Amino acid sequence: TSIFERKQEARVPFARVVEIDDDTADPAEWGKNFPQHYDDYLKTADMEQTLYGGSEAIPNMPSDADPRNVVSKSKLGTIPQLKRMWAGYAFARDFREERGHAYMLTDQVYTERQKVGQPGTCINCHASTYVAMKRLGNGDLHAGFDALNAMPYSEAKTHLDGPVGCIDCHDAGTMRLRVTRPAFIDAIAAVKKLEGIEDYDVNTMATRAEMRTYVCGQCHVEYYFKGEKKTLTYPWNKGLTVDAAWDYYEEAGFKDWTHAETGAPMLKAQHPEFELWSQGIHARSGVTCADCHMPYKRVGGMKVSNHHVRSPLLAPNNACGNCHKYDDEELVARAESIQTRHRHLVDRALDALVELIDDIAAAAENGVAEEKLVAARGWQRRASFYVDYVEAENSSGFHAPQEAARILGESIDYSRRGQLALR
Amino acid sequence: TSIFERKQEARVPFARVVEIDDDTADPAEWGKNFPQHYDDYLKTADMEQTLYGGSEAIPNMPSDADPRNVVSKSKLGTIPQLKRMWAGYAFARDFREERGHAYMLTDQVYTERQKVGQPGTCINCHASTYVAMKRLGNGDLHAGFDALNAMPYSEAKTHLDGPVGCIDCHDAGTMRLRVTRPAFIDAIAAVKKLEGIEDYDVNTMATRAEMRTYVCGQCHVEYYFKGEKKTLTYPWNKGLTVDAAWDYYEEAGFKDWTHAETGAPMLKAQHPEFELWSQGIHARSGVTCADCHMPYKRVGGMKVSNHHVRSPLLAPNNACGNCHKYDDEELVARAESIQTRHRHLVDRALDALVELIDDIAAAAENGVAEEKLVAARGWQRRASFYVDYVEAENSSGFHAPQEAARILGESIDYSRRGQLALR
Amino acid sequence: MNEKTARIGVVTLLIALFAGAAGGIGFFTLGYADATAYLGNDPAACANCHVMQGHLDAWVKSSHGKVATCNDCHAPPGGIDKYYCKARNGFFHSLAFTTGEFPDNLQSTDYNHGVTERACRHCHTEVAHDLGTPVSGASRVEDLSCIHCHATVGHDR
Ligand code: HEC
Ligand code: HEC
Ligand code: HEC
Ligand code: HEC
Ligand code: HEC
Ligand code: HEC
Ligand code: HEC
Ligand code: HEC
Ligand code: HEC
Ligand code: HEC
Ligand code: HEC
Ligand code: HEC
Ligand code: HEC
Ligand code: HEC
Ligand SMILES: [Ca+2]
Ligand SMILES: [Ca+2]
Repeated sequence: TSIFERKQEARVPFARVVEIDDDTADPAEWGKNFPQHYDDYLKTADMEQTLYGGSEAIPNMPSDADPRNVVSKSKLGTIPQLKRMWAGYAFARDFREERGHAYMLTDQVYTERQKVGQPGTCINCHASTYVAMKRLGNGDLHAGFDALNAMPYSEAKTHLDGPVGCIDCHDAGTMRLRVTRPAFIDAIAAVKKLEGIEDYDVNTMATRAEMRTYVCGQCHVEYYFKGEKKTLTYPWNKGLTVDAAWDYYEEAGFKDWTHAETGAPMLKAQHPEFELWSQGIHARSGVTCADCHMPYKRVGGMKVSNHHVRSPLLAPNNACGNCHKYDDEELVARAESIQTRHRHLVDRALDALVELIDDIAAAAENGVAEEKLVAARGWQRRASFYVDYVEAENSSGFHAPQEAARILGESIDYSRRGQLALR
Repeated sequence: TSIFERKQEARVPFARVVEIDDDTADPAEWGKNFPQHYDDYLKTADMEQTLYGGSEAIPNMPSDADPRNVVSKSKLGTIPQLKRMWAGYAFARDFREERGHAYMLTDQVYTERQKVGQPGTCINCHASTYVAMKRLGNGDLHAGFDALNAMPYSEAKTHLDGPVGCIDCHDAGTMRLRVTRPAFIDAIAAVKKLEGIEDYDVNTMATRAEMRTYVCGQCHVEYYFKGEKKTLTYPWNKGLTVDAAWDYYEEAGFKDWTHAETGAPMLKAQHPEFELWSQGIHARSGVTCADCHMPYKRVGGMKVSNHHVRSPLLAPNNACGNCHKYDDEELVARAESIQTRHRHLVDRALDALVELIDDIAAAAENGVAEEKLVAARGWQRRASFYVDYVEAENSSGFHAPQEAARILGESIDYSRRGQLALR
Repeated sequence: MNEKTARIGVVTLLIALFAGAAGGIGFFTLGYADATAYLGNDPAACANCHVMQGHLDAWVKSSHGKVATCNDCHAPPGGIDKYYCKARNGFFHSLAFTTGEFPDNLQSTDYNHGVTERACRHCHTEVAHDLGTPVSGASRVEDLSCIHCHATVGHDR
């Protein structure tokens, strides 16, 4: 194709055929202006697995309770220790490999975990909530956020109708990236405060490069529901490390549930991709989520950010190739060698945790002194949070290999010391 | 120097002023042909420390027993757990931070560890042994090697008079790199065999790039003295990982000493720089020891490999700057952040090991059943070998951060399980 | 330290030199160091300074070896900017070369980083246009660094 043609193509995608504004939630509308991006965005419904990631399509017999005909593999089956780790918590009922954005709302609606009656807070990261929050808050985003959190999930979902959409990451007028999640806006300000930056407003003060990570950090983070109002909160005011999160929860005296076998006051960790990434060499080198998960791809003479958000190992050349001049096979092999070493250590940490659980249960049976049991439960709470933190993190250690291994080493130590506390 | 001169230098690399051949051991002779390289080589006598490496000059009152007026810092003081880990072994008497090549022979001669009466084998890696071995073997290197190993150290040292010299790494005729250590020649062949390469002869089959690592691998490796003939041997015939070394020693039923406090049959690990490096991303990327420890430097118009072998963090721009375009401060910070995370985990592993030692000693006192003691000692042997392996490795985890952390995580698990075995 | 401000000073002085005033170290250096090479566009001229040989060798093999010369990426396309840049680099690099005061592994200065970033956009307008998010009356217009992802296009490092 000649340079001339290319220049033509280049201009086409940005021709505005319809007007979109700050209240246009439907991605299909945006898609009329950006057909290429919309097509790729829809592809997040594809299911393709990698050695440790991606997702595998498992047929599901549709029922009234769960009309999905395809789900992803259950991790409770592939990692047996998880049921024991979460005994007494909804996660022990149903926990699956995560899949593309297209499924975020349905997977949340139909997970067995809903049986326990969840708050509206859940939906913050599973739907296109921006316009709905504005409506509920009569124009005030934070007010709408509070309203959504206060509702029961069953009610909240009636206000929403689709997965994360263009408007959740983009400004309709300029197409610039912007953050729309109040929980992130507040939490990142707390982090910047630690760096000495007061009154940080992410949407006006972040660089474009930072935004390429922050839009993802809106959801791919560890979180909890704070207080009566069930406010979605990210435990970052002491920092982004696992230790900072632990200190935060200890200070808050928070617990997610009580362990069914041991009575320990437990914490559940969820997908801290943003936090673990922040501890790695890629973050230090300014490499963003979008660099790897939404790499540019060529469409004729035009370059577009691939909105088929997925595992970079399914397109290593685009995701890694510019910075690392190796062929696909080698790029994937490098990631997998890190992940395989990681998985083995996770397995070791989970085994140690399960042995601690067995010991505490047995000790309670045999009437071991209460203070010993209390001490052991304390170790269980910490060991469990640490191993869960990297197990729930979805890169299998890739985002920060040494840090993830360090966390697992500590988890192993805590589990074993719990067992020793019962002597 | 004016630019005119510089342009000249560029064209005059080296002029042979004296003839050197395969029997010229004295580096000073070689130095006449390569004054620049010789000058740098002599600089290995300098002592400069980095956050975790390099070496610090400590004044020493010269005595007949030890005439050195400067030594490097004792690690027994800075890492208190070491004395307990090595109880009953010579290392518990004297173990110092290593320093430049210039000191290799004197430091070996005057270490307290000599008090126990060492074999000639020791000297393989602490002197320029090539010509001496040929002489002792009447031209047969392996025969000379056996002869040297069979002597007591006191006798062996009379055959040698200086630290590693040019001839130990270079072919006098071509200046090409070559390996002169029989122990490495045999061991690397065993490694290649695992990769399916039969009868591997390192000096004719290795690439130039590989040689830039192999010349160092002659000495910077884990080793033991095999059988009656005290043959210097590297435990590689199952692979280069810590697990492969462990399996090797288990199969050989080898032990370095019996632990004074617990009676456990122990293994000592020593400087496995080559092995740990082989597990890291730099090795996978073909980055050699010489790239970082002997980086090219500009001398006038000429580029020479800096023979002042030392910590790369003392010359980051030369050592790293060719591949990583950051300023010195950032380069050092990257290495130190890896090392600091590593040191914390080493500390945790050593504490666990010391607690195991305490428990076994106490249990023996209180007449705990023998089979329990045997089991606990088995765990001590393994936990100790694993943590010692990365502690004795001198890059503080840098050569392979994730692998080093993995090894420490396992060591912690073994120590704690040893304690539990005594219940 | 304020090495930068110091440089600005020298640069103005240098412009004067170029403007005609001859003699002194300035002249000597420029003469023997072939800093005048900066005036031409012949890549070999850059490599005239052996410290740059590696870049030349890598450039020949690079995806741009046949489509862009050193100056296409390391000097503005034209006008006074171009001559300011060449004067500036020519002077500092010659000076550094003569005194030997420079790191073995060169690192581009912020100034030259900017020059190169603009060079990419000059030839790849259509791509750059896709990459600059289509802004309409945005308060802050910002571009991504081409070099962040394409550091090796000119010469693998
Ligand atoms: C340097 C490249 C890189 C960067 C930067 C990066 N990731 Fe990843 N990410 C990966 C790789 C590689 C995997 C492993 C994929 C696999 O196992 O198939 C992964 C896995 C994931 C997964 C699980 C994907 C799956 O297929 O199951 C999620 C979710 C994720 N990353 C989110 C993020 C977020 C959010 C950020 C930014 C905070 C981020 N990543 C930054 C490379 C990267
Ligand atoms: C509004 C919340 C939200 C935002 C914003 C978000 N994600 Fe996700 N992401 C999710 C949820 C929820 C899932 C899991 C969906 C499921 O399993 O049904 C997911 C899944 C993923 C996966 C896994 C895909 C797979 O095949 O396993 C990747 C990779 C990922 N996200 C990356 C990103 C990146 C990169 C960004 C930013 C560019 C981002 N996400 C922004 C909520 C979000
Ligand atoms: C802070 C953002 C956030 C909140 C709040 C949140 N999720 Fe998610 N959820 C995610 C992300 C990101 C993923 C994909 C990564 C993963 O699965 O670990 C995900 C994945 C899932 C999945 C698919 C994988 C699995 O676990 O089976 C389900 C189901 C789910 N969430 C249910 C819920 C429920 C129920 C709640 C409320 C109790 C909730 N989510 C609250 C961000 C969130
Ligand atoms: C989870 C976040 C997310 C969602 C949802 C999202 N985008 Fe994007 N989009 C990005 C990121 C990240 C970039 C890169 C922006 C940058 O580099 O400044 C981007 C860039 C773009 C660009 C600029 C050109 C390019 O390719 O880089 C367009 C146009 C665009 N998106 C359209 C859309 C449309 C249309 C939708 C909905 C169908 C959508 N986006 C949904 C994150 C998202
Ligand atoms: C925009 C640039 C960029 C992208 C994209 C990128 N990397 Fe990197 N990567 C780096 C940098 C910078 C480093 C740090 C070392 C260095 O300076 O080269 C690094 C380090 C690494 C390392 C060694 C560090 C470690 O954690 O062990 C691996 C392995 C790696 N990258 C693999 C990948 C893979 C796989 C992908 C794609 C999924 C990827 N990278 C994408 C720039 C990038
Ligand atoms: C990618 C660069 C790199 C490579 C390749 C490398 N090293 Fe290192 N090495 C380092 C760094 C950085 C340190 C830490 C130095 C410090 O702490 O001051 C180090 C430390 C050491 C030390 C301790 C130095 C001291 O100052 O105490 C030794 C010995 C060593 N390396 C030997 C080797 C050997 C042998 C090889 C090859 C098998 C090798 N290194 C490969 C970077 C490297
Ligand atoms: C003949 C054996 C031998 C060979 C070959 C050898 N070394 Fe060493 N190296 C030693 C010994 C012994 C010491 C410790 C000397 C002392 O502490 O007195 C040492 C010390 C070092 C140190 C530590 C310096 C410091 O300041 O702490 C570095 C770095 C090092 N060697 C790197 C290398 C590299 C790189 C190579 C290959 C180019 C190499 N060595 C080849 C035996 C050897
Ligand atoms: C396979 C090669 C090899 C053999 C055999 C060897 N060394 Fe070393 N030695 C080294 C290297 C490499 C270093 C530097 C790295 C370090 O100190 O960990 C070193 C360092 C030392 C040091 C200085 C640091 C310290 O430990 O205080 C002493 C003393 C020493 N060796 C004594 C001995 C003695 C005694 C023997 C025999 C029992 C011996 N060496 C056998 C390779 C060897
Ligand atoms: C511990 C190993 C070792 C010792 C001892 C050693 N060299 Fe080298 N030397 C090297 C390595 C590695 C190279 C790089 C060779 C290559 O790249 O092929 C090298 C390269 C050279 C070169 C080639 C030009 C250059 O600078 O790359 C010369 C000349 C040289 N050495 C001279 C000497 C002299 C003279 C001595 C003794 C004073 C000496 N070497 C001692 C390891 C050593
Ligand atoms: C000859 C090239 C080369 C040299 C010299 C080199 N590196 Fe690297 N480094 C690499 C490559 C290649 C990677 C793997 C990631 C990639 O492909 O960029 C890497 C990865 C890294 C990483 C990330 C991986 C990890 O282990 O966390 C760090 C940090 C790093 N290098 C620091 C250094 C430092 C410090 C030095 C100097 C002491 C150095 N490097 C010398 C090429 C080099
Ligand atoms: C007179 C010898 C000489 C010539 C001719 C020369 N350079 Fe350089 N160049 C140097 C020196 C010396 C440095 C290091 C300067 C420093 O680091 O302070 C350098 C540094 C650079 C840098 C990085 C430092 C910076 O200022 O950003 C770039 C880019 C560069 N040169 C490009 C070129 C190009 C393009 C040409 C040809 C048009 C060229 N050079 C011709 C000697 C020269
Ligand atoms: C003098 C004009 C010119 C300059 C300056 C220039 N390029 Fe190019 N570039 C080209 C041409 C012509 C091609 C050939 C590809 C085509 O368009 O058909 C090309 C190809 C490329 C390619 C595709 C081939 C590859 O290497 O992957 C990339 C990427 C690229 N350029 C990036 C850059 C970047 C980044 C810069 C600035 C650092 C830059 N270019 C500066 C003219 C230029
Ligand atoms: C976040 C990473 C990233 C940044 C920033 C980036 N690129 Fe690229 N670029 C890519 C990737 C990935 C490709 C490969 C796309 C493909 O081959 O499908 C690419 C391809 C290209 C191509 C070849 C396209 C073609 O049609 O052949 C050119 C030219 C190019 N980039 C120029 C630039 C310029 C100029 C800039 C700065 C304005 C830039 N890039 C910024 C990642 C990036
Ligand atoms: C297609 C674009 C392109 C061409 C052509 C090109 N360079 Fe570069 N050059 C770059 C980029 C990009 C950098 C990195 C700049 C930065 O990091 O700010 C660079 C950096 C440099 C540097 C600084 C040191 C370094 O390696 O980062 C020198 C010196 C240099 N170039 C010299 C040359 C010479 C000499 C030529 C011609 C033989 C040349 N360049 C041709 C794009 C180019
Ligand atoms: Ca997945
Ligand atoms: Ca040292």
